[in-house]
Parts: sequence; structure tokens; C-alpha cells
Amino acid sequence: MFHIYCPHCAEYREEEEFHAAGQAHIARPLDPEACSDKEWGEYMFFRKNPRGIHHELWVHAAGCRKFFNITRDTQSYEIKEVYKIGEKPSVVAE
Amino acid sequence: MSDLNVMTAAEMAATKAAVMDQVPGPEIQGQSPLHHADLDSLAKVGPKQGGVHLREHKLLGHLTLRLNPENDDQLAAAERVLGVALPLQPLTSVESGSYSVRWMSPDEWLILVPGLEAFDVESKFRDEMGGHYSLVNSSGGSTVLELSGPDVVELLKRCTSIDLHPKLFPVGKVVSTVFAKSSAIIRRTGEHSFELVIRRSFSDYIWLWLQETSREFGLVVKA
Amino acid sequence: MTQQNRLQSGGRIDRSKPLTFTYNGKQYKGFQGDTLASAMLANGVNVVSRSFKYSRPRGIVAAGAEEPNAILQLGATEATQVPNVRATQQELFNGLVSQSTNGWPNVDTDVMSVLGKVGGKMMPPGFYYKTFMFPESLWNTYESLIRKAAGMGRSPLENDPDSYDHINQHCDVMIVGAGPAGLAAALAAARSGARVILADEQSEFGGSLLSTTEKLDGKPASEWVSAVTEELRSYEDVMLLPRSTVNGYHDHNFVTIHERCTDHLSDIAPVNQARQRLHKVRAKWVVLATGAHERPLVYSNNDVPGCMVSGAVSTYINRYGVVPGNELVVTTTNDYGYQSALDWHDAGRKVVAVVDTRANPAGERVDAARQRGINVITGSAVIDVQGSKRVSGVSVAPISADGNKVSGSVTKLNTDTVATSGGWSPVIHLSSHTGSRPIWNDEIVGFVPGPTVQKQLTAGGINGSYNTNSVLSEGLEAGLKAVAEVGLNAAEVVLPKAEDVKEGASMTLFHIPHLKPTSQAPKQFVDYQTDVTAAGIELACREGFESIEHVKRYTAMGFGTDQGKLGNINGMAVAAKALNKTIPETGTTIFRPNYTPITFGAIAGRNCGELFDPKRYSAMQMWHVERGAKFEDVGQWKRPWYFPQAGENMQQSLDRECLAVRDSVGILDASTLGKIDIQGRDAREFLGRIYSNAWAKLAVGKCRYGLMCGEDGMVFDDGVSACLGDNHFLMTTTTGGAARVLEWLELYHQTEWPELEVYFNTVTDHWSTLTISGPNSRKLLAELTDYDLSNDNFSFMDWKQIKVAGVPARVFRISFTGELTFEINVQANYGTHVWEKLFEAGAKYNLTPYGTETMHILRAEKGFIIAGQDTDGSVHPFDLGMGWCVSNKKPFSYVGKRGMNRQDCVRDNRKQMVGLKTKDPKVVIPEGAQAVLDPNEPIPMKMVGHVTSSYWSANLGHSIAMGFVKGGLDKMGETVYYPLVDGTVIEAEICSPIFLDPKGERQNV
Amino acid sequence: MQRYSGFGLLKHSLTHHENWQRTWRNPTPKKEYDVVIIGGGGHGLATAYYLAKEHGITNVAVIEKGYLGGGNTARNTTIVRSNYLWDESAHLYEHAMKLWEGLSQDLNYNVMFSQRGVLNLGHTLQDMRDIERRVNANRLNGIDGEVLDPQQIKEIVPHMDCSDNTRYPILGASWQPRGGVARHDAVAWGFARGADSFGVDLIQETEVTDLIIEDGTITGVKTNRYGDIKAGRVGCVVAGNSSVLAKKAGFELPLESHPLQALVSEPIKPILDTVVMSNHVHGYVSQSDKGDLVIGAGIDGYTGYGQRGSYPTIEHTVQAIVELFPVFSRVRMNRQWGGIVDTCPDACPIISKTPVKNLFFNCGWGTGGFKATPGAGNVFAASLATGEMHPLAEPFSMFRFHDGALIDEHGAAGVAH
Repeated sequence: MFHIYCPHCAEYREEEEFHAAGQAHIARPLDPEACSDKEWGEYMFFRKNPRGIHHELWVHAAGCRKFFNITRDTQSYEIKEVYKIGEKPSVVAE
Repeated sequence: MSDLNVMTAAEMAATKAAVMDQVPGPEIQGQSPLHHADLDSLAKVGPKQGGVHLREHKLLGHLTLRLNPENDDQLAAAERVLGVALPLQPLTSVESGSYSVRWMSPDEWLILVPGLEAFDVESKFRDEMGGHYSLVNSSGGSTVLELSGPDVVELLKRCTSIDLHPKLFPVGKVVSTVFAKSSAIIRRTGEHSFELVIRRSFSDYIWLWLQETSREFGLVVKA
Repeated sequence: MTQQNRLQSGGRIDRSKPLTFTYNGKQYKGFQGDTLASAMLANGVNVVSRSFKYSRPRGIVAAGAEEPNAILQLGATEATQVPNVRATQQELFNGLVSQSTNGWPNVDTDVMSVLGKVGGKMMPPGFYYKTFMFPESLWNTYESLIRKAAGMGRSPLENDPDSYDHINQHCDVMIVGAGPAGLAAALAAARSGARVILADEQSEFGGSLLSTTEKLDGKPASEWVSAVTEELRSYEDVMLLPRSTVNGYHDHNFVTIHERCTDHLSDIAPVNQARQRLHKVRAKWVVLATGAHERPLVYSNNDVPGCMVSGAVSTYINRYGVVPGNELVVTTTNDYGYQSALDWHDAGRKVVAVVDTRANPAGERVDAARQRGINVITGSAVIDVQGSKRVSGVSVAPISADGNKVSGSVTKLNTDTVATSGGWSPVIHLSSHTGSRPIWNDEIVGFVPGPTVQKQLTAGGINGSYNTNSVLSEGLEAGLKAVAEVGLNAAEVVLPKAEDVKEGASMTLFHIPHLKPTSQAPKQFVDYQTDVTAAGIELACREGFESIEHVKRYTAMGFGTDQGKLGNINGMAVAAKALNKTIPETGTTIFRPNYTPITFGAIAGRNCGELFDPKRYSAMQMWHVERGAKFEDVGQWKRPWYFPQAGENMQQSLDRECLAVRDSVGILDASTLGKIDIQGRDAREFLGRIYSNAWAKLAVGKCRYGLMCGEDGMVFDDGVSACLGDNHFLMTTTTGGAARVLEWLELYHQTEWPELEVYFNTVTDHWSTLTISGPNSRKLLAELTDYDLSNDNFSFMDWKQIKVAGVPARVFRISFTGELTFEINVQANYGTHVWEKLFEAGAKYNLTPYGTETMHILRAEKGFIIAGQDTDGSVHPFDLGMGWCVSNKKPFSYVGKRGMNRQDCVRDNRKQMVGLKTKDPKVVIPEGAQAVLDPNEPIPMKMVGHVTSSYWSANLGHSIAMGFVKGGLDKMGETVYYPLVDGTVIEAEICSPIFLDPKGERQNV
Repeated sequence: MQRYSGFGLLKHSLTHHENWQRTWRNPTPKKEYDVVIIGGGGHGLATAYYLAKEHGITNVAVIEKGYLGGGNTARNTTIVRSNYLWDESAHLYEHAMKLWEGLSQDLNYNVMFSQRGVLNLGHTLQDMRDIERRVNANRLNGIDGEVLDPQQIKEIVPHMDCSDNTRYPILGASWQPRGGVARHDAVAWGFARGADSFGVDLIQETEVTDLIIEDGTITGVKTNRYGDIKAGRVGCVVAGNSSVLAKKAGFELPLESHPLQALVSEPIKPILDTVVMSNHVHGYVSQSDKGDLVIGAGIDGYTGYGQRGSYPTIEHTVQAIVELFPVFSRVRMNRQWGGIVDTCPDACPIISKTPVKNLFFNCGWGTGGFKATPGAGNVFAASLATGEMHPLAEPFSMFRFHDGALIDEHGAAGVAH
């Protein structure tokens, strides 16, 4: 079970307080109407799904209700860093 | 019966947000979420000795304030209304007379006031504060349980994964967390006493849970 | 019965506290401090089980968690039965009732063993896969015979009378194992002020020190153990957990501990106490001081009762005062094996011989044995055992220096006990739980923990350190390292000194050769519990199962309840030899949680029965209960389903409730609907982006229905939102969707449109929602308010802030029934008051409470959808015929717009929502019935849709239904058919889903 | 191929089982194959078997980075059923079901397919509507299914709590008598042995490190042990690694890989004769021939390739089992483990061409792959043989996530199975 540092509450909490919300940094296209079906499908469904470093979106559902980002190794489950929405990760895959 | 509470559409539009005194006159007695458990009677007939003591603080005014913590005007306005500055440190709380304020999130505070004052406080906020904020009366949706006694920490460790060691959870600290299979806002009010804000619809579940979990310590219900 | 194997003195048992227990119906005596196993051995019980495949008699082999055979059924009553208890881990209590689990008619005389002897030859590994195939139809019969042999113990058939506790813990240092290493680590951490948890599976701390005659600082080791335990107990931040097995080590240093609180007292817990407790620990650092298990050697008939691992023999003698036999032969590859001979001899019984595979053993223990006059036979091994229900003798033979062949003639020795030692296997289970792969260490001939990302330290036997002084200092070092890592200053700890015993080098040998090749030799067991033999492993390798994982799966090695604690390394060695590889080349050995089995009840904790999941109630719940409502589970809510009156069946109740609403007035508790308060300048803009319809012009005081879609354009929730103020809205959601919708709004706000000034707060629980519906609802409400409720002043889709029965309320004139309706929202603390006042005033209008089922019928009469019942995530608003609820004029491409315009969403012949009128008006189509166009088509039939909602309408006097039909909106008046399970076919006409008041006049009066 | 039978066992027992042949060869790969299948799990091996048996294509290699059947094949809870909701999936899984029936004889390897029936419980009115809908659809699609009431359920599972006194009383169930369980390892081994007997090369302990793609067409694979191996067509059947390989081919898939956990109790005497599944309380259980209660959990919510998940998932699952079977409270859990499941947004698999010519993917089975093993292998083989997707595979194109023709099986797939 993960022990996750909430960047807003500024302390570690148990995984049960959080929900994983998938890959981070997927911006909604600014002009959806200009997207082809393929582009829209890729926005909605296609994912990096890497084995290794992964930037993912979580929400502190039972705590402060804020979304934030986690960089995590999907193989070792090690959390490399957490950062707020709008911030950029400092740990990235090679 | 009077309809003094009626607002015209124009009045409502002008205020941008609808504000409403939701509490009727004193002739109508409200029923707290644990009304059906009849804790007052249990307090009379139940055990007087035990490791965990429980008391419901009923029918308080619960107000949720949302604002931008970087807006000094709003912070000042809040302080004018509450008589104390909003706690900006995560997971802290402050008290001011009969008011208490809990940090819930970087832009959210839960304020408890005496039940009959909720509307006054809300109105004061509306008078004092400008800009983008929200204030929501949630008094009907929650209740407050006070848990205390020598075994209270042992009990809470069976309900929540929060570390309650006094060094990490001093008096005044407040967390919003999973509580059994529900949720609670937990605040430490003393070495052996805590305050739980719980949701109305889950209150019966939590009441059952606390009875079951406290069996080995003995539960004393207080009026 | 006498305890013929009990010593007069010595051990840690309390001879002043005799206990009585039964095994297979026979009464025996033991003492406080015994395990069930030690008491059985004291009483000379030989056979404790029959083996799984061959029905061979089996005895106690070990003294702890690694025991494979002594798996018993416990429990004096049906409800307190416990299957598969390991006798070596069960403390004896007075009145304990135990039973062996296999063997018919009993474990001593098992007729299956005859079959085992004969048929055993035909049951090599994988035999299942090679037979029982012909004829195909007989497989069920074969299988039912196979299943008869399944299992060890049995489940109770009555519900568990005990309760189980869960507790969350946090600490700086979690120390697993309270042997010398763990105690030293704990002492270092505790003295330095760390928060420490020390857990050990045994009833008392001390680990290996409890089983030896070893001295520390010249005094019995147990004195040091007591002193350290006492000191640890004095620290406030130290938690000591005996009888607590650390079962799982999970990511981010999360550890689960299974504490057996009362299993040593009785098979049922005392009143108000939990039988077992699960500790869920989050530790900053974890110190694994889990020790090692002694490895038996693999030789022929090494499973005959009386064959034990050497260390266990010492444990029974030194800790329990039990010598488990009269004569002993030791067969060993190392010096440790001699210890059991020394202890046996010192207990006054006869050591026949120590048989050592090494040609020139020379350690101090060897000398000690020789000094005692014990016959030491070198360069030899026990290659075979005689006896069936108890060892009667052994065959000893010289073996070659490489250990591969018998190199001389066989000598037979008489004995009733064989102790064996093939070295030690570190207990690395926990470290591999988190995905760390163990690595082979040639020097200690065993696997040690591999690299890990956990904050984990190891000390003592787990590292392959078996010398007490180095074990102690590794423990201390680990404790100090952990303390430093958590930022504390290390305190001073002076360790006691153990006597240094000089040891000779061990021989690396696992599998003892026999005169015959392995395939023909008498069975040489590797994994007792799963009946896996060396020959079986060799066969698996010969058949091409070359990865150790294949070998394990093909033979079932390691799949027992002991997870191969004794056998896995031996099995790998046998496979490696067969494949001509090294042990690490065959793979590694991965352990999964749990270290030892854990009761389901303990995992479930108190989250069972009524507390399995919260029941959520509205403020009026007690009223509903008192009125005899039947309830429906909707999400976690208990909602009144219908309110039967005396003598009514369900349909009669529904008919009465439905008619009451349409004829006069009914009341629904709608409090469970999700309610979200939305404030901010951009609230309106936000709603426009989230809902599919337009919100820009909704005036203050007005309400509007909205559909919410995913980015794929599919409907996922709906509800009415009201404009409370220019910057203030109240959104309602479905009962089940409330939390999801709030998180959905927050997701878009926080991650996509943070620039929008808007805040969301849940107010679901804050408001009680009392919906009065029906032509008399206005009259009823008028009794409780002075407000002008006329249609002119308070029109359809308005909301007003008024007082109802003296309580301030927001009243919404919206309607889900199609009738004149007022939805009264009051602070929930006053919900019951208003509800009761409505009933006081409502008597003259026959105010009728109705539940969700009547609500569903009434809305279906109007063709209103229920998200989740009439939608399934695959329909967009146009499929629902709700294009009116989609705005194409909004400048912002709202959530769902692009999705519902994808190629597949705009094609012809999509399934569309229609109404369905049965040809026979009395027939109600079952919900879920599938539509076809040609009822005579053979199966598989072409399905064109299904019924989502279907009811008997008492108001209309005929059945009504809603459902999907491909291209249905263009098929009005056409017929579809619903073939049912019972063979009947229902014929229905496609129609508008609005069955009643198509112009919507009734709600608008 | 050496034939297996009871008589054979008897014969071999006389020679101490010393003369059994290898189950499969351990060949060194050739430089070139007509078809290379990446992934030697159940699906990959079944694909190879049917390619050889039904399409006569035997110049085939299966390249497996670990050991045969070592991925999800070895880690699932072995449930087989075909009672899916939508036509597309129902037909695919029923195709598999028909192959299961008779598979042991076809392979001459007893996969212990045991049709002891599968119950899917309903605990809410909506559950029951969904069950009715699914069973009706199943029957009209020619798939066996019945809706049972609590009384009938009690007769099949006498020790389950079917009373009204539970938190979520059982209101009914769907019942597929032809569903059941099979011995997972045997399925992989049986297909492997069968494929090998036709001359398919099974290359174990060999990792495909890259795909060789020229002008948008795949021509071979690079391996860590044997260098480049050329291939006419390549089929990727690597559950738990699909996205990783797709990335090497230069595209993304609509997949997320999640941990899926399972657990077994200690072996107990037979007490449960069928498979019981509940989406609502979230757990499923059957009892193996050895006596273990085999219990499955839901997937963990995060991406995870670690073959392990989080403890609360196990906890919730066990709570569900104790809720259904209070009598199991004193039975003990022996072991837990985890697999990696590639989940698709619509809970249906991908059996598909890809943007790279001659490269085909079979992936995205989520929690439901095992039950489809023979069927998936069969249609994937046909697709690899002809270069055109088998009609049953056609709807499962990865491109459905572009045009929107999803097949939403969340209701039927529900919890892991």
C-alpha cells in the first residue's frame, strides 16, 4: 500500500485516502471541434502506460480534495516526487 | 405563520449568492443526526465507567468557507468576522470564543459556531467580504462527536490510519480522513480528547462502529 | 496417559500447571508452556497426519512455522472449528480438542495407504494431465473422485462467534523477530528514543535463545532475554507484540502483523475481546531479524515418523523438556547437527550414532560428541529409513566425497528417531514480498535478501549469520543504522558475549544418494506436505520442465501451507543437479504473503455483517422504518422502496401509491439525491461546459434539467440545477452519482479550467428533500405556508425561499412524476418536523408516502429516464431522444460534444430509446428482455435492443415500458418481439415513451 | 508426439517413469520464420498451435522472455465462462467455450476443464436488471444461462448466506452451467506440447529487445540471445507488456496496465462446488480440486507492472468473501499474488492490425484473458495466417477507439475474473 505525500496537506497519508486518476499532463484539446476522430480518440483513450517512470494524476479524495501529480516508478512502485497541478516534474524518464 | 423569510428575485440577484436563515424559531426543536440513538437516555442508564467517553455536540452551525489564501483583503475580512485569523498552516485550527476554525484545504476552512449564530456569521461574511469566495452552510449535514477517555487513542487507531502520536498530532491539529469505511474530520482537543465532525447520513454507521470497536474498553455515553 | 517422553526437569514449561487436551478423541496431559506439538511428543504420539497423495503416515518434523506435517483440526464446537492449525505453533490450553485431518477410518489405520503404496507408482508428477481424458464424458466422475481427496481440515459450518480487530500503527523502526538479533536491534533503537515495534510469532521473546543451553556473559541466555524485554517494556514508545506474526511486507514499508490475542486461552475468545488482531504498520525503517530454518537432508523414507530436523529435537528437549524418542541417529553435513546429539545425550537418552557426510569433521561440537562417547561415523550418511508408523532403524552407508554416490556397504542401526541437518536456509520471505529477488550466496549455501527499494535492514540468520556473537552485533548495527536514518542520536548498548564455538566447515549436500538411482530408490521426500520426491523433480526436469517455476508448478513443490519452508532449496538443488546447472541458474525462490496463513476473519476485521459497508440514512429514516417501509439499496443508501399496508402484496402497494399521487398527493423522501453548492462568478459558465444544454440565460429563481456526458458523449448523470443567485447554483445529481460528479467537477476545475472562479461544495446531507406530488400538493402545501403558491406567482420550474411549517425552506417546483410537484428542501435537522407536519395536514388529502418503485413507475409514465437504469454508458443524448437537451449554440465545446459526433455516434441505426406498448395490455415485459424483429428466427437471433424500464401502470390500466430499439425513433408503430426464457414471446408496439399527458399539462397547473 | 493415457502411465510405472519423453523441445531458433509470436503465455501458445494445426503454418517461433505460461496464465483464478452481454464479445467467448469443451482430447493433455457452473450474484435491483438483460442476450445468442432466485442459489451453494440479514442481500443470480474452471498451467503446457509436436519452435528465456520495421512493415525481431530473427508476420501476445512493445513499434495503445491480485486459502475439505462471483460486494471464489478456496480481487486503481498490488484490495476482497460466506471466517488465507492486466477503456480486448504492416496485437484482455485462451488463439491464428482479421476478431480492432464503436462490457466484466 502506497504512502503518499500530499503536497497540500504537507504530510504522508495512506493510499486509501487517494484515488488514482490516470496519466498526468493530458491537456484537453483547446479546440475539440478541430480534432479528427483519431485525435479525439487518442486524447480520450491512448496512453503512454510506461514500465518505469510515470507521471500520474491523483486526488486526495478523503483529505483536501485536491488533485496533484506523482512521478512514480511503475515497476518498483517508488514515488520519486509529488508536485502540484501546473508544476512540471523534475524527475523524468531518460 | 409568517413568510418574512421570503426574498424577491431581485433581492437574490443583487446578493449574487443566496443567503438564508435556515433555522426556525425556538418552538421547533431540531433533530441531530444521532437523534434516533437517544444518547441522552443512554447517558442516564448506560455504564458510567469505561475507557472511552462519547458525547454528541448537536445542532452547531457548520460553515464552509472557500477563498483564495493569497487574497489579503479576504483574509482580513475573515479575521474581522471571526475575531481570529484563518489558519493558513495546513492541518491546523484556531479558536475564538465560541468559534472554531479548521484548515481543510489550501482554500477551504470549516467554521463551527453556535447553532443559532450561523446565519449571523454568514451574513457578516457577506457584508465584509468581496471578490471570489464561497460560504456554504452545512449545519444540517454533519454532527460533532467528542471522544475522550484514557483509551481514546487506542480506539481511534482502530478507526483511522492517521498517526496520533502526540508529537505528530498535537492539540489543535485537524485532519480530514477515512474513518472506518466513512470519513471524518478529526481534531485533537486535549491529550485524551478528540472532536470528530461526521456526515449525517453516515452517523448511524459510525455510531454502530464505535460501539463495536470500543467493546474492549467500555463506552461511556455522556449527555 | 503418562508423558513418557517428558523430562523431570528443565525447559520453559510450568510443571505446576498441568493441562488436559484431546487428540483424536483420546485424552492427554501437557503443561502450561507446551505447544500442542510438544505435548503430543511428550505423550509419544507418532502419527499426526496422512500424506496428501500417497497416504503415508507422517509425524512431527519441526518445532515452528516450517512444520509441514502436524496440521490439525482444532475446536471443541462446530462454530469454533479451526482448520489446518500447525501443532508446532498452537499453544496448549486446557480443554483443547484436536483431530488429525486425513486418514480413514483413522490416521493410524488408513486404507488409502494401500492404494498409495500400489497406486503411488502410477502417480508421478503431472499424472493428472496425462490421464482421465477418455472418455470425455467421464471427466466429471473422475474429478469428483479426485475432489474427495481434497483438503486437509474442514471449514466450520456455523458462523464465527468471535470478533477480529484491526489497528493502525506507526513507528520509526519495525523489528521483525525477537531473537538475539531483533532484541539487540530493539534495544539500540529504544534506548535512542525511537518509536519501536518488536513483533515475534512465538509466545515469548528470545527466538533461538529459548531453545539452547547457550550462555551469554556466562549466564543462561534467557536471563539476558528477560532483562532486555523488561527494559524494552519500560519505554513508552516501544510496543512489544508476542504471538504476532509479521505476515506481509508491502510497498513503502507497510507491514501487516497477525496477532493471536486469545488463541492460547481457548478456541473462543473471552467476552468483549477480539480473538485476533491485525496490525497495519507504517514503519520508517524495517529490520528483518527473522532467523533461519534448518534444512533437512533428502534421503529415502525420510518421512517416516521419528525423522526430524536436528534443531527441532534440541528445541523440544531444551525448551519443552521433551525428548521425542528413546534412541537417536543424527545425519548431518555440518557441526550444528551435533547439537541435538549432545542435548539428547545430556537428557539421558541414548545416541546411537552421529552420521556425518564429511570425512574429517573437526569442530568443537564434534569433539564434544566424541568426548561423551558418542559414535561418530564420518564420510557417511543415512541413506534409508526403516519403519512405517515410527522409525525402527536406519541404513547407513559411506558416500563419495562429492556426495553423489554410495561408496561402500550398508550398515543397519536400530533407532526410533533420526535427526537431520543439511545446513540452514535464511528466512527471507518478507524481503521478497515487496518484489525484491533473493540472491544466492555460495558461502552460506542459501538465498539471502536481494537489493530492495524498501527502507529495510537485515540482521542475523536472515543474512546467513548463525554465530550468536555476530548475530547480536548485526542486530545492534541494524538498530543503530535505523536510528541514525530517522535522525536520532544513537544510545550506547553493550552486548553480552556468547561463548565462541569453533566450527568446522560444512559440506554442501542436499540430496543423499541411494544404492539405486533416484527413480528407483525408495521415496526421498523433498516437500512433505505436497508429497514431492527427488524422483518427481528429476522426472519433471526430464520432461522438459527446466525453469524452477515449471518444476514447482509441475510437481506442486512449495504450494503447501508451509510454502516449502523446508523443501524449496532442496528441490532446487535436486533440479539443478538433474539439469546440470547451479542452483541460482535454475531460478530463484520467490515467497508471497503470507509468511504463515492468516484467518480470513482477521483480514476482514470488524467490517463484516452490518458493518460490511455503511448504511446511509436520510433524516426521516426512523419514520420510514416505523411505517414498515421496504428498503432498496441504492449505492450505500437505504431508500424506501415501497410502503406496504397490512395485507398488501408489492403490486397492490404500488398501485395504491401510484393512484394516490395522480389522484391526490403523495410524498417521496428525495433527500438522497446528490446536491452540490456551486458559487462564483463563473459558476454559470462552468455549468455550460459540463452540461450538454445551455445555462447562460437561466434566471435567478429558475431551475433547469441538465444532462452530463463524458468526453465520449455518453450520458453519465443528470439532474436539475437551480440558479439561487447570479453567482450561485445548486446542482442535483443522481443518488449513486453524487461523489463521482463532485470529483468530476473538481477534476475539470482544478486541471483544465483553474481560471474559472467557482467553488464546489457538497450539501447532500445538509438538506432534507421532501417531494410532494399530485394535484392536491398545492393545497397541502398551502396549509403549511402563507405564501402565494398560485401558478402565476410560483410557476413550474421556479424555486422560492419560503417557510414551510415554520421552517425556512427552498421549494422547487420541478416534477419527476409529471404531476404538480413541490420539492421542499429544509435543513436536515428539521426534515422530520416538516415531514410530520405534512402528514398532519395531509390526512384529508390522503397524503400517501411512496418509495422509489412508485417514483420509477410515475416517471416512466412520463418517459423520463433514470441515468444508470435507462443508460449504460453507451448511449448519448440523441440515442435517448433527448436532443432537446443538447445545445449546439454554446460557444464552448462542452464536455461530450466532440465525443457524440464521432463516426460511430452519428451513424444510422443506433439503438434509440422508445416507448413500448404490449399487444396484450396486461402483460408486463420483464426488464432486460431482448428485442428481435423476427420471432421465428433460429438461434442465434439478431437482437435489436432491450427493455430498460417496464411496469404495470395502474393509472393507465396497461403495462408500459421503455427500451432501446435499433433505429427505433423511425419505427414508431412497428412491432418488436421479446422472446423470454420460458419460451413465450411478448409482442410490443414501438411508441412514444411519453404515455401520459404528452403535453405536460398536469405539472404546469 | 508421445500419447498420454492411463495405460501409458501404467506402462511407464514399470520402468520407474524413466522413459517419458520431453514435453517440448528446447530448440535454437532459425534465422527466419513465417510467423513469430512474441509471448509464450496461453494465448501465444494457443495461437501457435492453431496456426500449425488449422492453417498448416508450422514455420513458427514463439519467443518467450521467461518460461512458458509464466505470466498471467500462471496467475489467474482460472474461471471460464462465456456469458458476456454484447454480441461481439459473447460470440468470441462462446467460440472459446466450444473449444474448451473437448480441448483435453484435442491436445491429448488433460487441462482439467471442469464445468461446475458459474454464478454471478445480484444484490441490487439494478444488478438484477443487468442480469436479466445479459441472460436474455446470452440465450438468444445460443449461450446457456438462467436467472436464479435466492432459493435456487441456496440449493447450489448451501453454505453461502442467502438470507435477508446481510448488508447487501442476494436477490438472485445468473447461472451458466457450462462455465467452470480449468487447470491454468496445463492449458499453457498442453498448447505448448501440441504446437511443438507440429514443429513450432518454442524459444524460452529469450527477450525481444526490439522490432525491426522497414518502411512501415515489420520484418523481424531483435532478441537478446539470438540476435535478429526474420519474420513474415509478427503477432504480439504479451499481456502486461503490450504498451512497452507498442512503443517499440512507434505507437500507443488505449491500455493501462494494472495490478490484479488473487489469493488462496489453505486447502479445506470440499465445501463449494461451483464458481461464485459478485460484482457488487466485489469478490469471487471457487474451490480447487486440491481444496484451496481460490479467490479473486478487483484491480488496483494505479498503473503497476510490479506483479503486486495494494493490501486494501486484498482486505476488501476477503471482507466480501466473509460477507458471502460467514462460515469461512475461521478458514485461513494461505498465499496471495499478483499479475499485470492490460485494461481497455471498454473492458474488451484488442485483437487487431496495427499501424505497422504485418504486425498484429492481441492484448487488452483486462481480467478476462484466461477464459478466452483457446478462442483468442484460434482467431488470432486465423488472422495471422491470412493477414486479414478473423470475423470474430474484427470488432476488436484497436481503431474502434478512434471511431467510437466501443463494446462496453464493464457490466459483464465487472470485477476481475
